[in-house]
Amino acid sequence: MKERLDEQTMALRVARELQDGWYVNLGFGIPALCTNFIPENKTIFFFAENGLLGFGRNADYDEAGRLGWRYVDAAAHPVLPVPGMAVFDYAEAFDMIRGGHIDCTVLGGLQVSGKGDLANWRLPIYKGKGGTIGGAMDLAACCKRVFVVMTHTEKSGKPKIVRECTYPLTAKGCVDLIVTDIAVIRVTERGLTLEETAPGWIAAEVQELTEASLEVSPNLRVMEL
Amino acid sequence: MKERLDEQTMALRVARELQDGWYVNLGFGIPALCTNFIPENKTIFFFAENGLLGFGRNADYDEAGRLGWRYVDAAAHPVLPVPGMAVFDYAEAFDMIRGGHIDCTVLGGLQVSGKGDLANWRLPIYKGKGGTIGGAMDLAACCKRVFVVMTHTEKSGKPKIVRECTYPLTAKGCVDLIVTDIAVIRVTERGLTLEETAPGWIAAEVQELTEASLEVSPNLRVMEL
Amino acid sequence: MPVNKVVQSFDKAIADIGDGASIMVSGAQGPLGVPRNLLLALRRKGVHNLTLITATGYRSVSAARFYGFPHAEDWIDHGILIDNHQVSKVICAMAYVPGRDSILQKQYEAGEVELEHLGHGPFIIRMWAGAAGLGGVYQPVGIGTILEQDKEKRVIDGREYLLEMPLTADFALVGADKADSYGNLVYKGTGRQYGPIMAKAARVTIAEVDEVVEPGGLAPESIVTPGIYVQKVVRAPPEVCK
Amino acid sequence: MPVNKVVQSFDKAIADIGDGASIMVSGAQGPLGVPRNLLLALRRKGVHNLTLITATGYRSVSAARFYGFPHAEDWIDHGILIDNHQVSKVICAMAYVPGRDSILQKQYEAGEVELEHLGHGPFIIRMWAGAAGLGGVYQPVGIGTILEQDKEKRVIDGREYLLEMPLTADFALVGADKADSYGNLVYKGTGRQYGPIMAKAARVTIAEVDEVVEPGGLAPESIVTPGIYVQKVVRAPPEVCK
Repeated sequence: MKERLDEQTMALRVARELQDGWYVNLGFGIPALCTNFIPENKTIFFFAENGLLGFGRNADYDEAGRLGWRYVDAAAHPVLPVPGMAVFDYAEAFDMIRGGHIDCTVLGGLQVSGKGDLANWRLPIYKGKGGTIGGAMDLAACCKRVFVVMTHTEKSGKPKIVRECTYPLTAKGCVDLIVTDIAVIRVTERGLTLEETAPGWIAAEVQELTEASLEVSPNLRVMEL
Repeated sequence: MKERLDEQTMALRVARELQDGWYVNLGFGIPALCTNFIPENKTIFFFAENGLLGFGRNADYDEAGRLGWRYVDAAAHPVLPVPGMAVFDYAEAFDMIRGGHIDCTVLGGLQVSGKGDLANWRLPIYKGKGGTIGGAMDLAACCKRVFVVMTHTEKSGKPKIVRECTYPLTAKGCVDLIVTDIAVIRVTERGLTLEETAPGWIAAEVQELTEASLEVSPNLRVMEL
Repeated sequence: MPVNKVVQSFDKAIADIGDGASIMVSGAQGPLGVPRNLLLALRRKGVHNLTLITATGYRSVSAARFYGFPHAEDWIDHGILIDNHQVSKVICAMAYVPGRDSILQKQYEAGEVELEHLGHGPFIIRMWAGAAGLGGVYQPVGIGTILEQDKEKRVIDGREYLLEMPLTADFALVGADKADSYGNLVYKGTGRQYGPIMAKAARVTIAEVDEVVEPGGLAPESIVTPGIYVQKVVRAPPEVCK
Repeated sequence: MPVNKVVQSFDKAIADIGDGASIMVSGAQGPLGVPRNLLLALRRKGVHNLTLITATGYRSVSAARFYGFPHAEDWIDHGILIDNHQVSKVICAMAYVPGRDSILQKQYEAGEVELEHLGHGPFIIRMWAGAAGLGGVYQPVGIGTILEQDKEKRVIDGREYLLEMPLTADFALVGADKADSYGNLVYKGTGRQYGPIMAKAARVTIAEVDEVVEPGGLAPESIVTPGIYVQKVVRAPPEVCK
């Protein structure tokens, strides 16, 4: 088997897309690792849907205790305040999302379709009303840009970039960019464009592991890592 | 001509309806005079639609200057803060009104109908789009109780309590109580009930000056002033 | 009479909550903002058939474990009412992770509990519509998803929206940092979360706070939830949970 | 790059506002919250065909007289743009008192200016719908009045509502007390008024403030308008108007 990028490297690659001054939401899992890869000369304001804007790194247990657990993110992890941070309530936070004020959300994915549909909130095996939708649908439907970072295939090898999502949908036609452990793929009105491959991978090998068809960019290049 | 109550006395009478602990809006003109007639043993929280709750008396020019014009009411009059006052924005203020959180609004009136319709925002002589609706429609339509205080007739002698309003409407079926310079009239599902007359006035004389028909309360009494 | 909304005990504060009441409860992320003692009083009282309107359909034991709190298994939040079978309907943003031994899942699949799983934005916008006296709002989230079911869809200016109806409740239990005796509230950090919106959306709001001050003890500009939205205030004993 | 939203002059701050722009402007009650110097810059620039979204359709000279300000006739607020014939459409809560020598009335009756006179609650809820990304909201105010005209009416749960559409703008000019260089704003007293809602509803918000501080100079819990809603900040010279 060819070598694939690890989670930290995927996070590094997608973090490079975040522009100076953006207000950015990071989902749980790999997206949250992006905080490790923001260079010092970039200011990114991180948004948490429970009412924080411009917060700092995760606090450890002692730090959190000293702060009286004053600031936690949407995953309930304590975080450190940084100068210029703002606190508000859930209503304001979802106005920010729904109103299209968030520049970018980086989300994990279970499936992305050729049209940029995203499925990421529940596995399809369960048929009941349960699951945990949370803010995923809001973020995917309303942020200015939606970047998905995920492994290219399921553990079984089944492609996650598909013609049509078969898992319960999070939002239709919302995804702008997909970063996986073997490729960077942009979603445009014409479909999916393969822009980068991981070191050691060629376009045909990426297409092999992708159900939806990929157009290869004339500027296809190897990811710089 | 029989003696009618002056504005201060009308305000005194309607102020007596305000209950301890109520959140109350006062309109411009006679309603605003109610602040002079709240006994010390009653706590009334006055609400201003520009974002104040629980404010104190009007400030004079010197007091306002010392406060840097920090607190003004919806009529743009500077007011004094009192302990426990809260400040917020217009959006919150109109949520309070529309959400039915205000216990009572005391408004002036141009006409009130037998069904409790209120017209108080513009004279009908002007036919254009102009006028100053402001918050009148919101307050009349959404506060828990609407008390109207006004002279019983226009200067010309024309009744202001009418079968149907002929002036542009503020809100339908909203009025609970009318206090005038000659009577106190309650609006119920059955229509208008004359509950009190000003000293020296009898029911028939009040009806004479009222276009809508009044039912006389079995407990009709003379206003205590 | 000087207005004083402060109540002396948690049991008194929740005395009016009876069987069949609908209750919003703040709390989801972290220990701040959870009205623990009000919830414990409600469990003691043993009222049933409650409609619970909360962020999640579960007790956040795993979060408590993450924090490293001693006795994480005893973590108190709105989930204790579900665990204690006092709830007949749950309206929430996040229901449960299927198969992860969820008490709500068992009750729901056994037909014991009715479930409305809304997603977060619709959950919040419906409470806001209730708080602000609206008849309904068209919002853009959930198009093409299971959230469309049974909802009116409408195209406005070329974009699709779903009609969401207002959500109110008989009571809100909210946790806050400080209150004055008029019921004005301020919150600490991300403990603010659902407090402001639930206090507005419920007919009777009961606030559990760490500190009570006299009127004037909170700067007018600093007040987040004006007292008009708060009917009762009760002070928490210091540091029950850590 | 460290983010710094502070602009050094009023003319630079409004440089992107051109003919035909729609502009929300805060201010109506009292001297606080009026972005006077931004308005003066806009008058200097002389842009035309503006859509003005403001509380009133007039300059508050009478209020200024009431305050006893010297030179009340020179009172500066959004009304100066109407007086200077830079506005082709006014959307407001209060238009004018008919017959009281209103400049807007003359312009409106001469067909020079288009007028939408909304009433206060509908004015605010429409901005809120715009700010919050809604397609429309059903609100209960104006039933049986002139506000019904051309609006969809709908009975929900036995009560009548009118459908209001979102209102946004290209720019908002707001007055605030303090900003940090990230654009976080706090307001003084009732100077808060329209600032928070207009800053949210406009695509580009320009704030005129009395003081600029470094990030960290405002307590996180005290921030009323988070910087995400504010694109430019400019400091007012001390005490122009008193």
